[in-house]
Amino acid sequence: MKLYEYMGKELFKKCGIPVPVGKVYFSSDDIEELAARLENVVIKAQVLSGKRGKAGGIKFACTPKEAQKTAEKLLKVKINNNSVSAVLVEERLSIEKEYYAAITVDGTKKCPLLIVSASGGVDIEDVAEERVIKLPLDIHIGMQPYIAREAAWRIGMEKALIPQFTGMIIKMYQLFRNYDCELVEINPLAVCDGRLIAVDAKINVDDEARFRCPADLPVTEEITERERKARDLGISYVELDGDIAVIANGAGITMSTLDLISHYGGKPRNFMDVGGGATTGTMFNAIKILLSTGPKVILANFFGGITRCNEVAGAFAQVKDKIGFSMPVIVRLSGTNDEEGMRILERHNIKYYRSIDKAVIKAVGMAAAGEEGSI
Amino acid sequence: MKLYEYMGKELFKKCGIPVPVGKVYFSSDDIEELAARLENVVIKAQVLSGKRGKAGGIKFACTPKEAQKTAEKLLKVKINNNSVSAVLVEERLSIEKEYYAAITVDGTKKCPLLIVSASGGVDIEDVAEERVIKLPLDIHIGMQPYIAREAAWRIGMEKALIPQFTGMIIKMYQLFRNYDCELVEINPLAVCDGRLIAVDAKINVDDEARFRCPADLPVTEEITERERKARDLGISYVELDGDIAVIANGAGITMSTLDLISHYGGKPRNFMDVGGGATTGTMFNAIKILLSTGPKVILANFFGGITRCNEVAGAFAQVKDKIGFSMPVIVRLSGTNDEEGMRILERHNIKYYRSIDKAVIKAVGMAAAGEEGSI
Amino acid sequence: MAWQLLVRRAVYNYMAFIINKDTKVMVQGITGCQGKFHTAQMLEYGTEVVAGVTPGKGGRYINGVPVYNTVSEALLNHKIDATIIFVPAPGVKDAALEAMSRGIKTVVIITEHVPLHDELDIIAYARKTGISVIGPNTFGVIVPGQGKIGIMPHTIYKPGPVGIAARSGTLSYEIALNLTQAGFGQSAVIGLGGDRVVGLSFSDVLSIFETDPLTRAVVLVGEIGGNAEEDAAEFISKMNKPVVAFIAGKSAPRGKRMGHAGAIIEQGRGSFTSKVKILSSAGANVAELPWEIPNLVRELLN
Amino acid sequence: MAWQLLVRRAVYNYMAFIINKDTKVMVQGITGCQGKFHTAQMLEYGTEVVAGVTPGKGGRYINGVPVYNTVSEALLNHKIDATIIFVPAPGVKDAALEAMSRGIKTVVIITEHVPLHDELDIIAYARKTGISVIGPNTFGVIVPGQGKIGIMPHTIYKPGPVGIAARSGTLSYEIALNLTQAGFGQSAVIGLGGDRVVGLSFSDVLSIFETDPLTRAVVLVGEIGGNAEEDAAEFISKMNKPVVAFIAGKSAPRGKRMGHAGAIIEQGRGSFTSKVKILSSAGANVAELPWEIPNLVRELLN
Repeated sequence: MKLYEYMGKELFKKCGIPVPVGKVYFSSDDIEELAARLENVVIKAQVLSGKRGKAGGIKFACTPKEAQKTAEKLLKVKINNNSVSAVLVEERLSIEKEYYAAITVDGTKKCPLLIVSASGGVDIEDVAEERVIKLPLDIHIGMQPYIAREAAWRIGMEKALIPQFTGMIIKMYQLFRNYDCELVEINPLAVCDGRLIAVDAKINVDDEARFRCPADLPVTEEITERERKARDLGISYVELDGDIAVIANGAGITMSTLDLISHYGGKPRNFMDVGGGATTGTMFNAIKILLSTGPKVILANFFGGITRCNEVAGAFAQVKDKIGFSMPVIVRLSGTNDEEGMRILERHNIKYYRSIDKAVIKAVGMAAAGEEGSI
Repeated sequence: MKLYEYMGKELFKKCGIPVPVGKVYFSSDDIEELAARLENVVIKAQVLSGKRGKAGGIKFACTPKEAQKTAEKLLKVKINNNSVSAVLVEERLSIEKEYYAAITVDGTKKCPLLIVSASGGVDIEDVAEERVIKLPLDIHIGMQPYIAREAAWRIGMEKALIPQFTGMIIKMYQLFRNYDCELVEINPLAVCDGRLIAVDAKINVDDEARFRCPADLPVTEEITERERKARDLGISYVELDGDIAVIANGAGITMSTLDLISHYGGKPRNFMDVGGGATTGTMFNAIKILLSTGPKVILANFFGGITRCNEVAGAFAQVKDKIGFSMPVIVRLSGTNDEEGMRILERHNIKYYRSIDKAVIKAVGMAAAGEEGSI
Repeated sequence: MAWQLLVRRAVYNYMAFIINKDTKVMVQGITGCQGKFHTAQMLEYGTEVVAGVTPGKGGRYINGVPVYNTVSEALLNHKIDATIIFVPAPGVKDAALEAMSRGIKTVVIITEHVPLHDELDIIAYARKTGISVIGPNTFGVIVPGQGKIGIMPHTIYKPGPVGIAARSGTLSYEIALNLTQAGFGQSAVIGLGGDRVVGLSFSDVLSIFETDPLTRAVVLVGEIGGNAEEDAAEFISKMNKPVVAFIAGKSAPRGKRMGHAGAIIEQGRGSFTSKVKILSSAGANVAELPWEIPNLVRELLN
Repeated sequence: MAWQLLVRRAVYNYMAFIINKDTKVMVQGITGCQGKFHTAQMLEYGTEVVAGVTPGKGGRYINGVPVYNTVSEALLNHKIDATIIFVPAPGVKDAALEAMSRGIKTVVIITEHVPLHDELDIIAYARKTGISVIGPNTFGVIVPGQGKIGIMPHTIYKPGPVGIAARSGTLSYEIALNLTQAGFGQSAVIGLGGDRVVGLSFSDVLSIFETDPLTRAVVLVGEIGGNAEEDAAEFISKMNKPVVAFIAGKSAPRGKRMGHAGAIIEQGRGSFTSKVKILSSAGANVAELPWEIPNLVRELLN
């Protein structure tokens, strides 16, 4: 889960990381009041996509009137296809130097990673590798002053700033650990009048740790209503723009099913991975989500391991009995309890295959022809 | 530094460890009010010594009047030679079972140690070893639920209490780490009506971590005015009841000097270890503390390492010049810059020795005779 | 470093490292629905499941396996070489640390949705103590004919010369079945797990297969996201045995997690194209469709 | 366990473990008053002090020794075997972790008043990484004639057959001088440190002396508090070389810290009497007065 800049800055403030004076507004009312106090202001569209500046999401204003008008405009536009529901109005700082600092997870080294650079203010991916310092962290000792200090010396930070920098990096690490973050990024980390200030805040929180997230963690939703429903069922669902609804068990097999559909010229409507050990009840609701997208065909691909094929078949049988299918349904079963599953499908007159290639070719053909399936 | 029970319970409350309902009183006024609300109360003298119960420091009362009178009496007595400046008045619980739980440091294993026992309510030293469970902790993973759970099973705790117990032990560990504790002890940890309650609280905080102690940590003083002055100088000082004042550098040599004085039949007035690298200024003030105890003799024993003998000699010379000694002073110097030190003492007519046995024999003799020394 | 050492050492003791007929297995979370079911499955396959642990449920028997409240208690009564963890995600870190701290040397974590920071904690402790962790979010490990510590439908495997290392479960089942049907059994099938941070890496597993005398070819089942395959490519370029690779997620859009926490193309990294390219240039034979794999294996073994 | 291993291993490489003429030493906190003074002293004794570190003071020279801002920077320019730490107590944990995490294998911590929990952190990390820590609150280590990493007044020592292990500094100087004056030089003198939690233990050091061919007798200088001496007694009972012990604090009252954080008799444990008793029954010769030690050594060596 990504946090909006203003939410990230709220957390920064709580942790003692300095941020510019400012306030978030969900409408352009009252902005004049703050702008009058701050004189020059910057108005930042609150969207979760990157490259917001280039897309026109950051504006400046010198008078309260101008600030109010600019905010009003920003709240109406779309930035990189995202609507702007809030703007952050902040003092406009006179910045002497911009650094980059982030803490993230290194999946290869399997540890947290401190990333710093003297080239702040631009996308870190665009900075030459030799200008980016990466220090792997030992979770057993966490962030110690010497690590931040070493990073500071290596990017040539002015001596007088190092104690501030060290304190800030330690706080970033605490935030990273206490809030189960995937990423805590400050870019730019600006020097203004001898002080280090987090001019932007980018925080991604691990969705899997939602059950223990601190009470003060705000929640953002980047997902559709169907995606939310799927998440509540504990299954993975991503909406796509084709016409063949896909349900399968396991991320790999689901991805592979989509790949096969594309390979044979079809277009998947979605990615739906019910994961390991989904019950008939879960699957029943999952299929209902698929139905709501109005696909031309539903293609199920199950290879039983922790998931049992008889339960998969049972769910399709139940949906057919209780709701009915208005489009062809093609089920492929293999693995744990597959024989029993196929017997159930047989009884309910639902088309099934043992091999996935045949199932996919059939599904793609049916979607193209719009022909009636097993119903 | 030991905390009073009521201070420990304040910290427990902050950390979410349940304690009995109660309040601390520094005079017996207003106690009736609380006692009326609680009906049966227990009144506990707040002293830092152990075995308080046996010494009559814990009383019960059934009426508000009785509570007030009991508290008044307790505030006037001495418990194990400590005066009682406060009483803790608490609800009287009906206790079904008493456990023991503590977290401390194992100096041999060099790690934190969880100690639990089903024999609570008595001094843990008096419990048979096989009834005490000790689990060493790995500081890199800290207190994990499984450790507390294992401890609970091993002392035969009722299943229903284990989740509470686990939560409490984890909080104790957080307190132990966050407040730089030497000891966090709950004895007894009582079961009352299905709830675990910390009926007593014993917390010792590491004095060396005072510089970073959390703002909410209270401060207790078990030390004399002279001991406090010495601590402010950064030196170790313990008052004893003899007549030979001792100043030396290094704990071992100071202890050994006391041992030698005893061996030759003398009685040391104090332990004073100025530590490594004391300057002339520090030593000057340290000698002033010795003077204030009015000893018959002052015996200095310095073996120069990080401490330089010339600075030691300089300090004695300064005290002699500026204040003067009204008792004999015997200085023993050896090690770094000892020659220069002895020249300084020579110039100031202060008696010195190279070997400690002669110095001690001389000091003990002078103290016994009350004769005039080098002055 | 201890970790690297362990894996290196494992090379010389391949069968013991994975699982053999004598491996004594514990099941953590044995009283849950999945724990029960797969205990029965593992027993059926001949795996010696000697003990189970579920706090608060000690004293029972599940499929004849005694249940204990703590790992220490289980160890008082049994020699245990490996544990398989089925406990719900919030309890996985505690269960894994309990097993590792009490001296169990191989830990297979089936549970999915384990928080990222818990995975970091588990793996840091495993490295410190020199313990092998497989997963989280894995189907486990099977050595056909010897035993399994996992949840794979074991009927699809048979002993043979192909080692399989996979990030995803069901897809690897599919591929293993195709291989078996084409006449190629498996020396071992190891699931790394689908999360961003997992214990064993492709390169760890490949190094075992490279040294194992029974393995003649390796199939790597990867997917988009992360750089596990890129990391593997470095090792593949130094291998003597042939490697067939398959990458799932060719049609996946960017910036969306495809089921697995690790399967996401972020900032242009971890894409299908880059993985195929780097694996190919390292000398791996990349299959475009899953059912091409048996043919590629046949060509390479002849 | 890594720690135990290290010490065991050290037995076979005694001189390199402690210090020899080629040991390259770094000084952390070299620009402070004590750091400067003792750098000069160590250089005077012939110790190869190659680098110093004080954050923010890089680029200077102290007694001809270059100063760096970070340990990494020092390591870029020098091979470093050991470090000696003089930084103020609040910074000791950071300095020690910096040295250890960057790969320096021996860490001598002179600073006193280091918080107990910082000592736990330092030693846990040393064990994890297989690094030797001496101290905190130690005078260091000297191998007479070879070199010193410490603050002891080195003129009092000379090479010889007696190994000294001590919890306290000045008292051990006294004893070393008595020995030297009586004609007994020292193979090595090692300060464990006066705190409750320190790196090397008596038993670690005794095991080195037991194996070292140059050491013929060992003097243990202990004190009240803790159970370092009780722990040592267990090892002494298995030793072939004679051990003379002296315990300071016979006249100390209970419940008072006698200077050292570790020197306190708590709940009846760590008393003079119990230590003398256990050491005697383990076969150590306990001296009642410091100057009896040379005579005891003489008797034992004849």
